[in-house]
Amino acid sequence: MTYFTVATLAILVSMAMLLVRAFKGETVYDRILAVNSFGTKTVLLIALMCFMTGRPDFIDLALVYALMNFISTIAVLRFTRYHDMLDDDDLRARRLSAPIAPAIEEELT
Amino acid sequence: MTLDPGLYNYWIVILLMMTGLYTVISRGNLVKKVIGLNVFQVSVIMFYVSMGKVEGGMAPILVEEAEAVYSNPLPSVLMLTAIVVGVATTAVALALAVRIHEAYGTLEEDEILEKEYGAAGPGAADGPVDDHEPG
Amino acid sequence: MSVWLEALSWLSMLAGSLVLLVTGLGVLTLPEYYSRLHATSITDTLGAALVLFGLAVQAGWSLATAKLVMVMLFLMITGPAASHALVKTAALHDLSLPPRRRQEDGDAGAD
Amino acid sequence: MRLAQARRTGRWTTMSLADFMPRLFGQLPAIQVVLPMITAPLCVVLHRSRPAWTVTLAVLWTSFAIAVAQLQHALAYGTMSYHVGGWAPPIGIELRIGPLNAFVLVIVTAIAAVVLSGCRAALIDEVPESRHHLFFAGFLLCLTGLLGMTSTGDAFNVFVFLEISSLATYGLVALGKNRRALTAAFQYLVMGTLGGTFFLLGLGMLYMVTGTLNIIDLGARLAALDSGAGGVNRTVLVALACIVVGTGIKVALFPLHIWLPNAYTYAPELVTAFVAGASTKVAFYVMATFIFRIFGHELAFGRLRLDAALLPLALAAMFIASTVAIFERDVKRLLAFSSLAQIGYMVLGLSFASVAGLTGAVVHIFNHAVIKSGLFLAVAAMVITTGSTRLDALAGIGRRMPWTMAAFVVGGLGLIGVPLTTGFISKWYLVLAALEAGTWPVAVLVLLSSLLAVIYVWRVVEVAYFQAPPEDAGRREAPLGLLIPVWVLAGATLYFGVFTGATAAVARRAAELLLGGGL
Amino acid sequence: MLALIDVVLLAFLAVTAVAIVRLRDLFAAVMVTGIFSLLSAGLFTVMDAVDVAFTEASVGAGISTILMLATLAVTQDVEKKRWRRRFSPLALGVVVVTGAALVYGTSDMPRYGDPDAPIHHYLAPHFLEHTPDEINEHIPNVVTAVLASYRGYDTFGETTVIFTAAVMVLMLLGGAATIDRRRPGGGRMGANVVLRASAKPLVPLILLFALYVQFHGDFGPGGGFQAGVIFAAGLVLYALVYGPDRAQAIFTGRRLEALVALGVLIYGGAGVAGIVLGGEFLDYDLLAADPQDGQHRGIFLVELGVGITVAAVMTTLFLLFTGRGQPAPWEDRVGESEGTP
Repeated sequence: MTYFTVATLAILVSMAMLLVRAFKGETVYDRILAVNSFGTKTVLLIALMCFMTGRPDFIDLALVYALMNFISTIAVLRFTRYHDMLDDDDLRARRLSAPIAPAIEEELT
Repeated sequence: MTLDPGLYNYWIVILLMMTGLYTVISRGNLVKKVIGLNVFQVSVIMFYVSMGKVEGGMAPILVEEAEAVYSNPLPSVLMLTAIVVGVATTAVALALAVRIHEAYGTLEEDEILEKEYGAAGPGAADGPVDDHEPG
Repeated sequence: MSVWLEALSWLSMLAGSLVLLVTGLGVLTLPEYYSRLHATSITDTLGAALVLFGLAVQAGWSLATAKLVMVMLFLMITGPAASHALVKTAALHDLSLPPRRRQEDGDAGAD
Repeated sequence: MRLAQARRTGRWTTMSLADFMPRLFGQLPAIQVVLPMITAPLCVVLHRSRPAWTVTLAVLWTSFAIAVAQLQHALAYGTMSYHVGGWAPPIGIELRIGPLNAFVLVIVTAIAAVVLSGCRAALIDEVPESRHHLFFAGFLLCLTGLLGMTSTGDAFNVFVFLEISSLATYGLVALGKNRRALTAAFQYLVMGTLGGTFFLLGLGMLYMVTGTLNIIDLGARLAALDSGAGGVNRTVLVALACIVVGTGIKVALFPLHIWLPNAYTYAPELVTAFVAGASTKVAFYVMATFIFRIFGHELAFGRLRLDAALLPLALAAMFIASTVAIFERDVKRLLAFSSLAQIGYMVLGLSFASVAGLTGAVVHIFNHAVIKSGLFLAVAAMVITTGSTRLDALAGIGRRMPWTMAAFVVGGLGLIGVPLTTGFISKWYLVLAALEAGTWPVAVLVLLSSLLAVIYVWRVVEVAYFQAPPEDAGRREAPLGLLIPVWVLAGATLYFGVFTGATAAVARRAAELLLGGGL
Repeated sequence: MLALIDVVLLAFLAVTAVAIVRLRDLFAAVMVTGIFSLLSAGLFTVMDAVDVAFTEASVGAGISTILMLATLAVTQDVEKKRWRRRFSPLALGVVVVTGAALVYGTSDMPRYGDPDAPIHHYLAPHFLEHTPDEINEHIPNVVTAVLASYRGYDTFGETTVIFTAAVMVLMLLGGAATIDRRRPGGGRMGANVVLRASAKPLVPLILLFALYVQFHGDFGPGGGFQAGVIFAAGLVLYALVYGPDRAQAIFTGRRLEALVALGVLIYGGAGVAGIVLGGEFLDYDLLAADPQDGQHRGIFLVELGVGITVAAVMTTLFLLFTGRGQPAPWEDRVGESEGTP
C-alpha cells in the first residue's frame, strides 16, 4: 500500500513546515494559521492511519479532530486581544476610524 | 519498512516530562505554570499508552478474526481517567488564576510577591501578616 | 476493486499529497501573512478533499465512506469559514502588510 | 471468576431482616465511600444552606458509625475484602478493610464529623451563604477522596481518589478571606498535581514490570520478580523514588513541604482543622502502605536503604519546622509549622521499620489528628471573637475566652507530649524504637525537639494569659456549637492519653501486619 | 510505517515542548499547546489507544485550550507585560537530576511494542478473552467494558473528579459584579455572516454526532466522556458565535448545576441498584434477568451518567470563564443578595 506511505510522508513533511511557521510566528495570526492548518493535517493523518491499520471505522476520530480544530480556531479568534473583530458592524465602524495597528512582533527567545 | 523504536519512546516521554517540570518550576507566570503541568501530565499519559502498545497489534476493539492481536486495553482505560483528572486540575487552576488576577491585577509570581510583601520579598516571619480583610 | 478505481484512488491521493506539500511550502516560504493564508486556505481544503476522496474510493461503499464524506463536508464548511475569520480578524489589526515587509519589498506584495 | 454466579439463582427470593443485616454489614466498605460521594451532588441539588448542612451532618455521623463498625469487625474477624462490581481482585477493584485502614477511617470520619458539627457558627462568617451548599459538597468530596484512598486495595484507585480529595482541598483552601488564600491554593495545586503525577508515573513503572494494579498482587509479583532477577530491578528502584516523592509532597515531607504553611494559614479555619487533621494523615497512610505492602520491608529498607533517606529528612523536619514555629507571629502559621514537625515524627517512626517505630507512627497519626484539629478549631473560635489570628491580637484571650483557651492549652500540652495527653505515648514509642534500633542519639533528639514545642506553645500561652486584653474587649466566649466540638477533641486528647490501651493495641496490631507484609 | 510515524511525531512533540517553554507570548504558548495535544492524540492513535486519542483530541485540543484562551482573555485586558527572562539553574538542576534518574529507570524496561512485556500476559488477556462472555458479546470495545464494568469504580471516581472540578470552579467563579460587553468573551460576537452561516448547520450536527458517540461507545471508540465533551463543544460553538447570553438562556445556571449533579447520581444509582438487588456495588449482572443484558444495561446507564455530567460540567466551565464579570445566573435565584465577601 505504497500510496498511503506517499501521502503520509507528504503530510509529515508539511506538518514539519507548519511547525516551523507556528514557532517563528512573526504575527500572532501566522501562528493561528499554522495551528489551524496543522489541525487539518492531523485529521488527514488520522484518516490515513485508520486505513493503514485496517480499521477504517475509526474515522470518527478524524471527525472529532476536525470539529475540535474548527472550534478552537474560532475560540482563538474570539479570545485574542482583538476579540470583537468577528462582528461585521464593528468591522465597518473600525475601518473608518482605526489607525493601522503596528504589527505585533512575537519573539522566540 | 522496519524501524524499531526500542526505548526511544520512553526517552522522549521523559524529555517531555522534564520540559513540563522545568516550565512549572522556572516560569513565574501562572498560566505558563498550568501549561507546564499539562505538558507534564500528557507525557505521563503517553508513557502509559506507550507501554500498552503491542507490535503488530490493533486497537482493543474486537473483530471477527480469530488470529487478531490486540494492544493492551488496560493502560487506555487508566489514561482516560488520567486525562479527566488533568482537565479537572486545569480548570481549577485556571479558575484560581482568574481570581488571583482579580485580586492582584497580575499573573506574574514575582509581581504578586512584590505587591504582597513589598520589595523586601517574602520573608516568612517578617512579612506584614495582615489579618482577615476581604481580599 | 477494478483497476480504474484503483488508479483513481492513486491519482487522487498523489495529487492530494502534492497539494499538501504545497501548503507546507507556502506557509513556510511566502513573505507575509496574507500570501501565506492564501497558500493554505485553498490548498488545505483541496488537498484534504483529494486525500479523503482517495481513501473513500479505497473503502468502497461502506459506513467508513459515509464518515469520510462527513469529514470532507465538515472540512469544506469549516476550512473556508476559518480562513475567512482569519483574514477578517487580521484585516482589522495588521490592516495591510507588516511594516517590516513593506520597507523591504516596497509595494511588491501589496496588490 | 464471577462471584455473582452463585447469587444469581436465588436472586428474587424473599429476604428477611435476619438475612438483610449481615448482608448490609458486608456492604459497609462500599457504603462508607459511596455515601458521601452521592451526598455531594445531592447537596448541590438542595442548593440551600440549612438543608444541605443537615444532610451533610447526618451523613458524616453515619460515616463515623460505619467506620467504627468496620474497625470492630476488622479487629474481631481480620481483614475484609470487598469486590466492587463482583469482580474478583486482580481483575476488578477490591476494597480492603483491615485494622490499620479501619483505624484511619475512624480518625478521618471522626475529625470530619466533629469539625463540621461546629461548622455553621464559623462558616457563616467565612463563606457567603449562597455558596454554602457548594462548600458542603466540597467538604464531602474531600472526605470521599480520603475515605476512598484509605479503603481501596487497588493502586490506581488510590490515585483517582487522591485527586478527588486534592481538587476539593484546593478549592476549599482558596475560600479563605485573605487574598493570599488564592495564591496559597494555587501553590498547593501546582505542588499537589506534581505529586500526584509523580505518583502516577511510579505506579506506571510498577505496572509495567508486574502487569497488575492490585496492591497485594503487586507486592507478591514484585517479590517474585525480584528474587528471580538477582540484583535490584532499576525500574522498581525509580518507581519507589517516584512514589515516595509523590506521596511525600502530599504528606509534606520535609523538603517538599513548601505548600503547607501557606495553605494552612490562609485557608478558612474549618478547612484547616479538617485538612490538618485528616489529609496529611491519609497521605502518610498511603505512603506507608505502598512502601510496606508493595515494595516490602526487605526490599525498601534492606536493599534500597530507604531509611537512610527518610531518617535525616524526618529529623530535619522536626528541628527546622519547630524552630521556625517559634518565630512565627501568626498562630495558624505557628501551628502549621508545628504540623510539619509532627509529620517529621511520623516519618521517623516509619523509617525505623520496626514494630515499635511503626506503632509510634500509627499512634501519632491518631494523636496528631485529634490534637491539631482541636487546636485549629479553637483558633476558629478565637477568630470569631478577635477577628484575627495574629498572636498580638490574642492578648488576654485566656481571660476573654477561658473555655476555648483551656482547650487550646490541652492541645498544646499534647503537642509537647506531656504525660497523660495523647502526645506522650507516641513519643514514648518513638524513643523506644530509637533505643531498640541502637540509635540513642535519635532518642535524645526526639526529646530535644519536644523542648522546642514547649517554647512555641508557651509563646501562645504567654500572650493569652499574661498579657492584658485590649481595653474595650469584654468576655466573649465562642458559640456553644463550636465550643462543644473543640472540647470533644480536647477531651479526646486527654482521654486517650490516660487510657492508652485501645489506640496502642490497634496501632501495634496494624504495625505488625504492615511489617509482616500482610493485611 | 507506523513506527516511522511514531518516531517522527515524537520528535515533533519534543520540539513543540521546547517551544512551549521558550515562547514568551502566552497566546502563542496556548496555541502551541493545542498543537501539542493534537500531536499526542495522533500518537495515541498510532499506539492503538483510540479511545484515549478521542478523549485527548476533544479535551486537550478542545476544551483545555478554550479554557486557557478564555482565562487569558479575562486576565489580559491590557497588552501583555513582557515577562522577565528567567533562567533558573536550580530548576535546571532539579530537572536534569530527575530526568537522569528516570532514564536510568528505563534501562530495565521492556522495549516499546514488546509482545513479551509482563503487562500483556497478566490481566489484559483476561479482559480481551472474556469480555464477550463475562460482559456482553455485543460490546466489542474492550476499553468500554473494562472502563464501565471491570473497573467501573475507577470511572465513578473519574466522574466525581470532574464533578469536583465543577463544584470548585463554581465556588471560585460563580458570582461577581457587572457585565463588560466589550471585553473578550463578554458580549455578542455573532454578527459575522459567514461564521453564523457555517455554524448554524454545524451545531445541530455536532450535537447529533455527540449522541452517536454516546451510544456507539460499545462498538467503536467513544463513550460517555467523549460524547459529553463533544456535546459541550457544540454548545460552546453556539455560545462563541451567538454570544454566551443566548446559550445561557437555554442552560441557566441552576439547570446546569442540577444536570452536573444528575449524572453523578445516575452513576451512583446504577451502582447502588447492584447492592439493593443483592449483589455488590456496581454489579450490573443483577440489573436484568440475564447477566449479559444486565451488563449492557448497566454500562448504558453508567455511560449516560458520565455523558450528562461531563457535558454539563464542560458547558458550565465555559460559561463561568467567559461569563466572569457578568451577573452570574447562579446567584440571582437564591433569594438572598450577597455582596462580594
